[in-house]
Amino acid sequence: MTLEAVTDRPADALPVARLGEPGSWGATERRDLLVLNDVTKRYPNGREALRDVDLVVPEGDFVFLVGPSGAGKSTLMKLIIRDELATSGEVILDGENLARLPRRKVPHVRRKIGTVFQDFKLLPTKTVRENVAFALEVTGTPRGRIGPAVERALRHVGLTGQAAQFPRQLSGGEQQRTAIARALVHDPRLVIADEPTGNLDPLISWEIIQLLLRINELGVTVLMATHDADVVTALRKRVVALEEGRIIRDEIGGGYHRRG
Amino acid sequence: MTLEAVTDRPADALPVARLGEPGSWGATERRDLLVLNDVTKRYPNGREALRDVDLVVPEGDFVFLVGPSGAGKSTLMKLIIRDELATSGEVILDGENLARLPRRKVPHVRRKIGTVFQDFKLLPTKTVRENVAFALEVTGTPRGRIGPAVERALRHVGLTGQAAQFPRQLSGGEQQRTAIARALVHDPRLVIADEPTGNLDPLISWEIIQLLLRINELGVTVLMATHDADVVTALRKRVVALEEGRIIRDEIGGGYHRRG
Amino acid sequence: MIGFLAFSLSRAWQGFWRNVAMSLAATATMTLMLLLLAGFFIVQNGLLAALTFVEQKVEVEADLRPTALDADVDALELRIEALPEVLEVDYVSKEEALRRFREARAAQGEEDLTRYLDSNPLHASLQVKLRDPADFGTVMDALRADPAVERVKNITDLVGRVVTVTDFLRTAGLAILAVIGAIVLFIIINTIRLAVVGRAEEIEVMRLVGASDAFIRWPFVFEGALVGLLGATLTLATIAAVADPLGAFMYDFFRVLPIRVGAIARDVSLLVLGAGLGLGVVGAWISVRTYLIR
Amino acid sequence: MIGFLAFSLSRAWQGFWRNVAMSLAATATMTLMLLLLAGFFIVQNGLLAALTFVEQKVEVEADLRPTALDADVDALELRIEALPEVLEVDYVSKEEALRRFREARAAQGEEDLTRYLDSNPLHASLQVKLRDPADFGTVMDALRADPAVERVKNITDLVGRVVTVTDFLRTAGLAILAVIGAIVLFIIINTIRLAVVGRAEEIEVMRLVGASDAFIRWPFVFEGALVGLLGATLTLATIAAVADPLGAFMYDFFRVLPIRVGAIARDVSLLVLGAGLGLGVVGAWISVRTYLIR
Ligand SMILES: Nc1ncnc2c1ncn2[C@@H]1O[C@H](COP(=O)(O)OP(=O)(O)OP(=O)(O)O)[C@@H](O)[C@H]1O
Ligand SMILES: Nc1ncnc2c1ncn2[C@@H]1O[C@H](COP(=O)(O)OP(=O)(O)OP(=O)(O)O)[C@@H](O)[C@H]1O
Ligand SMILES: [Mg+2]
Ligand SMILES: [Mg+2]
Repeated sequence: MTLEAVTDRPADALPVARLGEPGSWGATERRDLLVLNDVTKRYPNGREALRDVDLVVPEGDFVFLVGPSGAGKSTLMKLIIRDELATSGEVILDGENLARLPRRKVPHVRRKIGTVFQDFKLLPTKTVRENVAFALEVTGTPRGRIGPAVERALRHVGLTGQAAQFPRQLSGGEQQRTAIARALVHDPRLVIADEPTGNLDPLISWEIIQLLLRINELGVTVLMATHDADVVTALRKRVVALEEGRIIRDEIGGGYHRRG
Repeated sequence: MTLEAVTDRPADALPVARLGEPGSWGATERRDLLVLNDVTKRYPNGREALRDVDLVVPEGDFVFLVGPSGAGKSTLMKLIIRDELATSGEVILDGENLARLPRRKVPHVRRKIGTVFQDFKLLPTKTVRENVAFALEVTGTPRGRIGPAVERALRHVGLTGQAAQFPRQLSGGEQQRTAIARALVHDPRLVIADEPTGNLDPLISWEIIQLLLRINELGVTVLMATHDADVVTALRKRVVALEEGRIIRDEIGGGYHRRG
Repeated sequence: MIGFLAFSLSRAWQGFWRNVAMSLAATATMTLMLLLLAGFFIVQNGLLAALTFVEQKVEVEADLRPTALDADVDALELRIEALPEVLEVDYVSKEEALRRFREARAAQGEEDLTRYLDSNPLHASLQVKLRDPADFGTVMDALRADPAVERVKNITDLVGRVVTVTDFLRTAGLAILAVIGAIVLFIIINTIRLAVVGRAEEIEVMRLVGASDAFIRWPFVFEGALVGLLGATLTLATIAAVADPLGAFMYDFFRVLPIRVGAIARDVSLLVLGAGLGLGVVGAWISVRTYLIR
Repeated sequence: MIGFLAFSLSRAWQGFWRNVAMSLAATATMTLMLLLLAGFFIVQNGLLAALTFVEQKVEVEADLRPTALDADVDALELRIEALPEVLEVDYVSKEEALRRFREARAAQGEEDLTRYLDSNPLHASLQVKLRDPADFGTVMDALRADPAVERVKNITDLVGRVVTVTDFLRTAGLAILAVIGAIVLFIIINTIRLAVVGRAEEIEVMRLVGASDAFIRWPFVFEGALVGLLGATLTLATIAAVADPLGAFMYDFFRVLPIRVGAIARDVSLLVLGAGLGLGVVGAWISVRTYLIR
């Protein structure tokens, strides 16, 4: 359990904990986890959400995706989890071209990813605990290991007290934290977070960012769309900026706003 | 049309434009638009979202509602639009005790208010234009005046190009801006905005805040829940801070964070 | 008012097409249930027609005295014909009676016993057709009282049996029609409810934005009416398409009781249209009500 | 595998109760439609029983020569009784024939013509009951060929008519049952579809989180099975509760054709359970499929 490793063990022990696992790489031997080649996405109504996007994300990267409302950030993320297919160009995740992936293999690819959706996408008839457990159940995790993992994830996002509530009985921020817990609980190789702190107060926001950073230190790749300029500017990570569907900036250690 | 007045006329002409209308008050003669007396809200599952809340909002005020996730901000707003009823205490809006309001009068009270819901609450089978028009249709506005008012509202939130799209075809920020347009289009006496900029980039966020400020200058009362510390601190308006359902701070010109 | 009506109608039309999968599912259910209802109505009408036919076969037969004068018999015939319960009176002579008896025996393939007879032992008789077989008593009494009549054939048993059977079949037919009607009602309301459940959130949002109950209800009710009308139209079209070939086939196959749709076409159309419209409106009204009350 | 089954079952149970309004609406529809189906099945079975009863009334009747010896008649009787088509052979003497004739005339309230006769003109006869009225030809030929037989009553017409009517009613009954079955199938699938449409978003979210098709499908299918089983149980309970009083009432009212549920209880139970379970499963499968394919 990565999450356990992240918080319950001393920091220096962490890299060792993941060494034997598949998909863990030393810092020197970084593979490209995600490659977008000249991707264009045109929605059925004719709107072009992405144009000629080229993007390479090596395993273990932490990438901020920024850009104004409607720039195409969420669309890019939908392409990565194959919720939508690219109109042209290739999306290659962990060596697999998503356009050519047979239908029945799609769930396997999605299980490598932990996604925080902008609109949360919680299951309305399941409680917070069940929503988080769901991400483990789909991977076929034995029952005995699901319970503890879920409790740990809920503790990290501060929702232990709300575990038995249904999504409609939660505040906006609590729903968002449930979505975050679900995205992290199954120990994914890639975390995609679409404005994961939009409904959170600055304190909890910062805790969530810290959690993502620690997970990233363990080798998990993180792609995070955000409008939080303070966080982007402070962390000095790689920043990819979109505008009207095009990548207009891709630099390491950049701020939220254009330099010019 | 307030919105028209806000942006299309010189600033000094604005107060005059509303003088003859009902519900406009001079600065010297301020009535209490909203009064909460010792309000407690306990949800059916036993959770106490608000405890002993006392709050008086005079007509024309601009109030920021801040507090951590789960503090009770959205619950407070649900009480004001009578989506929920207080467990004990009184909620008095424009002189009417909401608990004693007969069912058939509830829509009339709601039409005085423009609400931006935290989860947007757009009608999925209506386009952006229709969603915004809906708030005017319910008030019985003649067809001929609806069209121009809607276009104006959409222009203010920058959604003219998306007017014919359905909510599921919008980005998160575009959905939020549709909700904002709908809350303002019918010229309400009170605007309740629950984190109206959570999904917006800093630039558009700031424009929306400016819009709310100008509307407030015309005498419209604004109550806005937000996590945006920069905005709250910069504007030096009245700030009401909630924590675990209690008002822990209520001061004019306060910042987002506690002073202590 | 007119404006609100036009507005609601246009919203109903929009609602129908924007939830087209649900609308079509509801329309299909409506169509099938109306077909079932109309089918029963037609069968029951055929049955009633057959029963009326059987009832008209019930006749009171009075044997006349061989000594009765023709004038007396004529007077009696006129008097009986004038009774309100009587449909028609036939005079059957002795010779005619024997001929009919022989024919009947021959048709049944039985031996003709009359050939062993020297003279015609049968009587001339009056055969009285009734409007309603239950009235046979009055007519029998009137006949019995006349001196020209030797005896009136006792049909109490037969009438009793026919009336029991027809009453039973009428009652049972109505009961089955009522039960099927109730099932159709429930299923359609249920279907519309399910379609509206899918839109509960939409209704909730409308309310939160300040829409009055009427503003929300009427477009839904008109949408229900649209589903009902469409279902009724499809049902009538199906019946019209099927009626002729099916009628012909049944007539070929079974010459006694062809189901005649033509004769009751107006009733069927009214039933189907009324039921479709009524159920659509009532179903929508009830379904929306659930979400408006809270 | 067992684990997955248990998991799916518990999820189905949960799904049923967490969408209890929809589940109950679907169950109610299921129950009513199964009642309709079962009702028809029972009526059709009653009809078939009645038809069999009528068919057994078809007899071949052979008048014997007055000169035939008793021994010859006995031999003929034995020979005919041995035929595979024959159910039973009855010997009716001359005297018995006259007695029966008089009784029949009296029962019909008609005049006794035989009192004008000096001697008994009737023949002794053999009355042969058949297993299947369509086989009458063979039996007639066998009788005709015997010297003791004077003539065989011609029942070709009668048999033709009875066979036509019973065949028609059998075919029509099956056809109506099939049509009603199809309607029931469609309505139930439609209802379950509508219930699933309300959960389309839920299915979509499950897919986005990485659930495989089987993982999503089976709980839904089991939920459909649960609805079907519950509907079938309610249907059978209703039939059981209604069968006795209704049967007694119908027997009182109309002594000829009481509908006997008891005799076909097993068939009805199997039909209802099978249809309920099958339709629930198939309906759920088809409904979920729509959302899995895209
Ligand atoms: N319908 C409900 N049933 C039960 N509990 C509820 C319900 N709605 C909200 N709550 C609880 O009440 C508390 C206050 O919720 P509220 O939505 O008012 O918070 P908030 O201040 O808006 O938080 P956020 O900033 O995260 O939106 C939360 O702990 C939440 O779990
Ligand atoms: N299903 C769709 N059909 C048509 N157009 C769409 C669809 N989804 C998104 N769009 C359009 O594509 C553009 C990009 O949308 P996207 O959701 O990727 O933006 P975003 O960068 O996530 O914005 P935000 O920060 O507001 O969430 C928007 O202009 C939007 O209107
Ligand atoms: Mg987005
Ligand atoms: Mg909130």
